[in-house]
Amino acid sequence: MTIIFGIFLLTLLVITAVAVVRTANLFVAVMLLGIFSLLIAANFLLLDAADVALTEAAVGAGISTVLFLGALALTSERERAATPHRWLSLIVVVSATLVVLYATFDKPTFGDPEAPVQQHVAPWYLEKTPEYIDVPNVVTAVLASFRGYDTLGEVFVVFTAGIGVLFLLSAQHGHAARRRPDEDGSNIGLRDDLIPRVVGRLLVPFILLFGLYVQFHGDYGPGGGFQAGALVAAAFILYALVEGEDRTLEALPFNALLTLMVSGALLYGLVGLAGIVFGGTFLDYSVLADDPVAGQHLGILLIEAGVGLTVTGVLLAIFHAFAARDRF
Amino acid sequence: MYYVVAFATLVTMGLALIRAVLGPTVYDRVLSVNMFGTKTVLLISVIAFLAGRPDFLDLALAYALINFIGVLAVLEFFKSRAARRLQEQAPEDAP
Amino acid sequence: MELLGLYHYWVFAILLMIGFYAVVAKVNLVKKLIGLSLFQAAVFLLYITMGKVSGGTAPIFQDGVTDAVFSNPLPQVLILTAIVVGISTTALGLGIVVRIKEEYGTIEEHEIQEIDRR
Amino acid sequence: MQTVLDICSWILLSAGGAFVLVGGIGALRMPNLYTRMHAASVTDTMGAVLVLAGIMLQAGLTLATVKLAAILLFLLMTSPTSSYALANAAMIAGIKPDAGRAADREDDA
Repeated sequence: MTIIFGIFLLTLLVITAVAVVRTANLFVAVMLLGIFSLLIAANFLLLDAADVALTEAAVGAGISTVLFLGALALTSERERAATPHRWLSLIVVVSATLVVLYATFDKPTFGDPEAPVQQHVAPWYLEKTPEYIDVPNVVTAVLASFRGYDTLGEVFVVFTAGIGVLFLLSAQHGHAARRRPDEDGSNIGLRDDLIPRVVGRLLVPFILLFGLYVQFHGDYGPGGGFQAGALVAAAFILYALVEGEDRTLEALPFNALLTLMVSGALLYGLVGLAGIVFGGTFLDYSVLADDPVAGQHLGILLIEAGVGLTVTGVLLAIFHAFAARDRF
Repeated sequence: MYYVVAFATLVTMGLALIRAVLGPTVYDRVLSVNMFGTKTVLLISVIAFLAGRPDFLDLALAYALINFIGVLAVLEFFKSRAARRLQEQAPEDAP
Repeated sequence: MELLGLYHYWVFAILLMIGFYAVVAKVNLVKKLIGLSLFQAAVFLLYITMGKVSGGTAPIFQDGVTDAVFSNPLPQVLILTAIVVGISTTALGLGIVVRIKEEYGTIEEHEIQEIDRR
Repeated sequence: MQTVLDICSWILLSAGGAFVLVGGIGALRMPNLYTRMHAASVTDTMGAVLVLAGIMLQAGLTLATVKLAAILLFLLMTSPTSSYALANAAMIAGIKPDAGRAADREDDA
């Protein structure tokens, strides 16, 4: 029965994607992208990927809409030109689609337990996690411990992307690009709207609390540093929307965000080096405590904290960089 | 019995999507995004119990908490745009 | 049901190519980035679909349940990190677009090329 | 006892499903933006309350019920707020709450 739900949701997904590409109004495209994100999160949940669905929820529900709207406010809301060479592109794309569709016929049937992808390392992870790491959430175990190198790389990619955005958007930082709060009244957020302001302020502590829960409950249920970082960033973005940029920057100054970004990535790297110092290999947490399993727990806790700090710092720094830009 | 609700929610999601694609105003689309959000919360809660995994409710909780950031961002977007347009007109109006 | 066994992969292929179309055919740079995120989402869907096992459940051990079949955790790990990386790189792209708008006054590709030619 | 609970859940869930469906049809068929918002909010309040209450009865006194209650509380706080925000944004853009289709305009607000 759930497979029928999945098929229905996937069909809606295709309709949404077509509508996103067809509309010439970029604002509408961003709204439809929000629906796309909700649909794909529901699909992930149906495909047993609760952690991935939570990540998509944390990122897609608030942050990506806010970022795209911020970029639209700085550029333009409409596609002005009609698509040139439309038929040529369509022919190319349709023929490529046929090739990819032809390739899918070599795929194993949906949900086949004998498929090659299920035979490789995955059974080993599922079997050995209770013994080596002893956390119920295998996704967290693989993310933080078995594939710690991979996650280290991803954290540095996020970090680098954050630095890149800051380089691009703080070119005239300080005077020309930064608007003063009372100049045009456009960055006080929704401070004059009583109802959103009251409800928003009420929700911020709950989102922060939920973020912490997701961060530290990630070993036992869906969650972890990536989701928690996005949720905490969403809480501060909500605060910025209802109270204005300047007050958010008073609560969490820009330099503090830079410190968060750097310290998270650094913490991850240092935990890896601590493995070497204590006589193991890079990112081997077993040597961090007397008992290897306790060492793994400590290592996972620390690096998840590092991931959470970096993701929060980067997402908020990106948000402020867009919001502080002079608008046309 | 969960199937009844899941079915109703899915059909409503489809209807909301039709409204989002048809428009006609941008606000209709925002409305359907908003509606889609609550429907997703309900659907996830139902699926969590269908699958017998109540820990999936964390996901519904996340959506219930942060779904309306998007709508507030839309309101802020329109307000600041209206303010900017007023400012652009102001110099022309001045004598 | 046999017939629909590949439906998820077909949806992947179609979504991928919808995103591809937006990237190659549209001239608006923000629209290209939106297309890129559709493309990305299609790849996410492919990975997660491959990890699904029929009758399986999310790879989180539950107390008192010993005979559960679990879906593959590995694609989930890869995609989980990729989503956050995806939003950061999209933000980087949007940052470049904003700078282009400030320098060139437009975000339509052909107009930018025309200005460059002068 | 279990039968009584099951029957109560059935009633709540079916009624919730019916409200959700009616709200969805209303959001599609109503003539202009403000009436559509009115229909959509039925699903956010009545529909959500009934469905979540029905699930809560099945969950019993567990952590899941607490989470469901939290979800319900936050939904009841956020969805009227987002309706307000949306109506406010539409008013700023100059869409008048007239009856009939007169208020409909294509996207260019």
